[in-house]
Amino acid sequence: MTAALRFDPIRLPPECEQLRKEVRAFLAEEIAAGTFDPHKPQREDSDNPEFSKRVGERGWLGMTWPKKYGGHERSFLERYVVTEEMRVANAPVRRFFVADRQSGPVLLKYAPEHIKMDILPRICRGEVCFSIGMSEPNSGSDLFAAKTKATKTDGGWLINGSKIWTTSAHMADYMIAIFRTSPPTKENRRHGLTQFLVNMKKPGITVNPIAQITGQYEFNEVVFTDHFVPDDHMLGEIDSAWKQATSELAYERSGPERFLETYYVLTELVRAVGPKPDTRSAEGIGRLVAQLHTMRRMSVSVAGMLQAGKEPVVEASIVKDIGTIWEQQLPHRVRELAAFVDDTASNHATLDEMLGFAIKTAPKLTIQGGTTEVLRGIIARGLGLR
Amino acid sequence: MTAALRFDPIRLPPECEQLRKEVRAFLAEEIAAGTFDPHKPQREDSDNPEFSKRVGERGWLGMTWPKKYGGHERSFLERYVVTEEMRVANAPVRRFFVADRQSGPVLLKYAPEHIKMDILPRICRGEVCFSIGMSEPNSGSDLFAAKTKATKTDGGWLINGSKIWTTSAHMADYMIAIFRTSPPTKENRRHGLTQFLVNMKKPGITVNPIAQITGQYEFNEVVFTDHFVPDDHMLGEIDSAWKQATSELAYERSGPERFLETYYVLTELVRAVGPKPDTRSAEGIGRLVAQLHTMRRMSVSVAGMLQAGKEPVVEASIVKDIGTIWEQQLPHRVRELAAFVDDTASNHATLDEMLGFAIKTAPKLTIQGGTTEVLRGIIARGLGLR
Amino acid sequence: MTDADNIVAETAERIFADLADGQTINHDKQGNWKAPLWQALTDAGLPLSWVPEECDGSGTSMAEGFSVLSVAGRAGVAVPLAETMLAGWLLAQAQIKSPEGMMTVAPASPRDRLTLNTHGTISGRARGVPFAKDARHIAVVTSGIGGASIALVETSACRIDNGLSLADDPSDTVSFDNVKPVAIKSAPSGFDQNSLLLMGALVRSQQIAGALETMLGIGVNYSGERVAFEKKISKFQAVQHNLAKLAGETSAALAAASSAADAFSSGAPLDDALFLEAAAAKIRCSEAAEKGAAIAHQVLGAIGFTQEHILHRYTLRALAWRDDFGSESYWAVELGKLVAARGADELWPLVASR
Amino acid sequence: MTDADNIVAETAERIFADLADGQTINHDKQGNWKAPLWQALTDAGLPLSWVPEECDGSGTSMAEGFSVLSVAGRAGVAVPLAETMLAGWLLAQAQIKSPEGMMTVAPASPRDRLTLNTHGTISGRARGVPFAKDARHIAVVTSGIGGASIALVETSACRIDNGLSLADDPSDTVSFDNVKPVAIKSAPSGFDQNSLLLMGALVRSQQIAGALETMLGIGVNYSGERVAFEKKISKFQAVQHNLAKLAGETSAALAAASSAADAFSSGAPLDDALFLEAAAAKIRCSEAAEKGAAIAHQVLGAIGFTQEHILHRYTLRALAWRDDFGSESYWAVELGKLVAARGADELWPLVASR
Repeated sequence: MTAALRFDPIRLPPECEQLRKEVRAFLAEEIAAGTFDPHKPQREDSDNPEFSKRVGERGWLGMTWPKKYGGHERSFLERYVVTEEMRVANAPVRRFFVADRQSGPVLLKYAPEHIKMDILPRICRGEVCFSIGMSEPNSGSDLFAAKTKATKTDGGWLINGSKIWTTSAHMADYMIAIFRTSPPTKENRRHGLTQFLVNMKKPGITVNPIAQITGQYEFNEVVFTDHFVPDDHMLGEIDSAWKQATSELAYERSGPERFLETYYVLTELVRAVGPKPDTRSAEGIGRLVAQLHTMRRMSVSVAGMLQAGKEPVVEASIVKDIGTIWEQQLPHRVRELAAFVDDTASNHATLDEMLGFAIKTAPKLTIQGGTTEVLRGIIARGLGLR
Repeated sequence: MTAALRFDPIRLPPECEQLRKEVRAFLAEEIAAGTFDPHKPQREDSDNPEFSKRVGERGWLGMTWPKKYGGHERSFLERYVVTEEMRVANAPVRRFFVADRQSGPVLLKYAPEHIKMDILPRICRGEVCFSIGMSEPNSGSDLFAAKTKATKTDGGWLINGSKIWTTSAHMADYMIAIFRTSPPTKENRRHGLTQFLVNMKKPGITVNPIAQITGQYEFNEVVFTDHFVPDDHMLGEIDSAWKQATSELAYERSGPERFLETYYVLTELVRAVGPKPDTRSAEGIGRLVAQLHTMRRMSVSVAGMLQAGKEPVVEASIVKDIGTIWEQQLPHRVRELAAFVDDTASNHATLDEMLGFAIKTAPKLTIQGGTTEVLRGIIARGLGLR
Repeated sequence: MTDADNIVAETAERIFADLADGQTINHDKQGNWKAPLWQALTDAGLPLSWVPEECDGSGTSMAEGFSVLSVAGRAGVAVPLAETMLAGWLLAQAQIKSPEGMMTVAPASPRDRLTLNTHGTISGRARGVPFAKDARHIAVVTSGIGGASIALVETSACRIDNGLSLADDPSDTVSFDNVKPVAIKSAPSGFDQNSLLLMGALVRSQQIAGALETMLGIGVNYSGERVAFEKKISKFQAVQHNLAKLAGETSAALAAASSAADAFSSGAPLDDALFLEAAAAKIRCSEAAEKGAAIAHQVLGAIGFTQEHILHRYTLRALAWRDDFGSESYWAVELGKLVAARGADELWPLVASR
Repeated sequence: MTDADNIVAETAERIFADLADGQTINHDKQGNWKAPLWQALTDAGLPLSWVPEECDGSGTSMAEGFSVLSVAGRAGVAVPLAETMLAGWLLAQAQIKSPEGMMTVAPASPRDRLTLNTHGTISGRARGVPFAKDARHIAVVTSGIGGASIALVETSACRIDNGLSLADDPSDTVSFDNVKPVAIKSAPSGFDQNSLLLMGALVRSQQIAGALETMLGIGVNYSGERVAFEKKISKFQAVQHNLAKLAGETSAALAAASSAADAFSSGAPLDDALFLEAAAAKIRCSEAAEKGAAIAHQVLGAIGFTQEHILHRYTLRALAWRDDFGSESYWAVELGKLVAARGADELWPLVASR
């Protein structure tokens, strides 16, 4: 009768606590040195190559990867701790985050050995920035409608077309993208797309930044004009990108970044209400903290199951669905709870500024990396409904 | 660019205020006489034939109908006032409500003159109770899947099959029902159903009450076995029940009963928190009252537009969609707001009891008379999406 | 009064269509569209809609003025039309003549209070004053021992600390340090800062409802053009339900705002029932703004998150307007207190009073 | 610890499947199923799971006990298994032996308090005590000048005013008027009424999560069978989204409840982090109960609103359980106060402490 959803009560092992202390100490030093301001989440998109290298030096990039590629063979749960501490501190992770979370694992799985030996150690040293080329002007949620073409040529492929909404493309060294190598077939509309590694520094690529309503420039349009990709940069099987949606996706969906994006407003709310809140504020904060705690338990649970070799695809999608909706509504809930905050509260201006930014950020949270609609479709499929 | 939604700011005309006073005085007398207890909404389903007749005597049934049928040729807005005052007082309207709201108007439009002359005046006198036979065990939201058959016979039709969820069938004198007279066609799956007037006191009908989770018995299964319906009891055109969805439906969807079903818990909450509520209770009550006021303005607006001869079908569906979701959530919001109510509040026990009943009632509110899903489909069609 | 019967609203609509087309002004980063638009609005007498002719205004009816605001909300433009109208209305309460040019009002928040000093100057601080930076004059309500006064002040006499609303419109802190007003009169009996806030709340409700109408239009149009998974996204039930909910929020905002505007236009006294109308409008329109903007962005996806697309002109303004002249939380507490003080058995009579 | 590894949970599951099948007991209006079920549960030692062998119990681990509660929640049956387990656990805190038969605990609400009188009797009133009517004994925590005590009381020594929960389960007011306990001991240091409430909250969280699992199962199955508009309703995107949301709420409840149960089972001291686990579980599970029950009913439509269908056995119980041992509002206020008192910069360390 019951559907089989599992959220094992995973605890972070003791080694994580030592690591957490180290990360906190490191971030405190960086803040003290002026590398970034934890109270300015709006600057989180700024590029910071030196910070990136220092994170690499600490051994906090490619943490779970084999040592031969520069990795550290540590657990997913240890990586989890680093990710959440960076996120909560509003550290400038933009430069290395995608490479560490998504691109590296894809290369590990599909790239030829010499490319792995070349690029992975550089990711681990925090030297390279990746972007992901999925959406196109006429294919957003529906990735398999992509039209940007890879045409076979001598020793490689010529790319023509454009990608859009590619985060960090303006500062990226590489992109992992899907391009059309064959038309879809009648039986399988997802057929015909192939995954490639693109060197963004080679000719034939124009990056046009797109301004967001937050005033930031995270997104880009990337136009390819006869851009050449060598044969050995094809990742995985030809025409079969659709098969390569793997359990990494589960990890990508359920990380702490899926519910902590606007967390900073909650901290500031607690500061603003002070040590003796009225019933209204106390209840509001209590509920938000209970919801946050629950999501973190869900997210840690998925990380632990992944570490144990399971593939909690539905559970991961649920974490993202609930988490992104929560972080999207959080600024509005905090705005309400702060409505009667004494304006002599020391952080009043900070809270106002943060709220403004968080409210503007909110709409994208349930769109990026798979919309609510797509996630619910995946969950429904997992429940056996479709 | 903008979709054309209209909610004209209709005001109730002065004659309504006099009427309202009369209705309130009448209800106060009935309460004083012990006819019903306004604090016992759970008894609202009890049958009360004498009350029904007294309402008829006052001229508050068939208010908008022609005088020749016993009606009073008053406005929709006057009827609105009577309906809302009865609802708010938790008066036992069950016996006459369906006849007055839905069945009478259908008869007015489709019944032959001699039937109108026979039945309508009796509705106006509060003497007859109607039920509506739409849903069947395998057709709920999808009315046009109905299978209960009307087979032509000498001078009339023989009915075989069953209807379900028919409110008040156990006490009804008549039912207006749709039966299958022809199979659906390929072009039009809604074809083949015909509307009939059924005399519930004639042979061939078994009514089986269905217990609800509230402990009440509003619903029934009605089984027809060779039940005979005379030819002149056919309402409207044969096979064309689907065309007969008219603007009455708009009125049915947007009345005050679509958001006031659980209103009593709000009144008791206000009583329980007393004259000097804390910020939490004040904000909660203020929002709920603002939402209630807004829905009433929407609902009055639709009634006024109907009175003016317009057909605000989408607007009416919106009132029901928003209204039923609101009245469904209201008991839960009130339960929260009452969480810290001083248990010496005089009405503590009453509030608790009412909340229990309202919470149990809540699930049906977005199901009966067209589910949320059906309503949103209608709204989407009105927006041009389908 | 509906827009169709209303020649003033039609005029406004034509001016906005001609001079403030959403696409055009969204691309004009210099704001070159603002001056011609303001000139045309002024030529049509719209900024002083609510100023009687004897106070040098257009003497338009309250109702017509509200429908201009609804049009302005639909257009989502960054000029202080609503603020100047409100200022003119405020000055007219004390028969003070309105000057030419852009105006705004203060205080704009229930947290602030301006004081009339014994020697006739004004002191205090008003935060979140919309368009103070652009206004030549500020119409203010002061509190003092002798009751409330209404005054006209030159912006240049005040200190302005520039701020920005969520929609990047000016939302400034105005400091009054013994400022000598251009004109000052006692407010009429019963009129005080709260009266201004209530009227401001109502003005913002109209604008929010208008912005929601545009969001709905944008959402519906987009869903009929955008294709995903080989069909128009308007054919997905999830999108249909989202837009139906947006239509519901838009309807609630429209009904609440137009009912309150109608009640205020009727000249009824400011009793509990009229307070309910205005407070409920601000509360419900603000709630609709939050839900509606979220849905509109969800339907449009990434494109709606860009500066390039016009959607943000309406969503961010609707969200920003929630904060002006008392947030929905503020008015909800006030309304809740009023309801509680009247008592349980007086709630229904209040709701059913119209 | 997961159910699959857990022989105790398996035993419970088998007993419920054999003797408390939802359909069967839903049709048995006399409640004839209750006695055999209770006998079987007792024979398997489940009601005294949390009582060590030296106190005449089964000496099952905390973790196994929690998984029995999860199974009981999934079965949604009206026998005081959870209450007897909780009573046994409470008595064991003071090394009081558990008697045979059904038990319950008091107080069950943070509003009530029982006092230990100087001459060793107990006075006070406890409302909403689950199954008091059916219990032979009540395990109580008293407050007094000398600190908290734990006592065993015969139900017959108290006045019981019968009440019913939302699910029509007994929820009684128990009045203690100088009641002489069967046994009484001082509570261990640091243990008081709040400790009982917190454990009670955790027990209810487990049951709610279990009930949600069953609701989800019922909803998924029904949607795969019911046809409307010529297709299974599971093929409608609106139904899919509703069930996906129900799966989300179920997951949140499961994760919160099992995390808290695990934390309590580890024998960690009752510090802020453990308080967070239990309070968050009750808060989040109660929120999930409200949202989840509403969705399950929406998916099932009219049939789910009948006594005939089993759905209400799970939805109404999950909703009723919100009220026991402190509502979600109560725990939210307590948690909010704790978080505020620790201060903003101590929030993240609290959340990230495990």
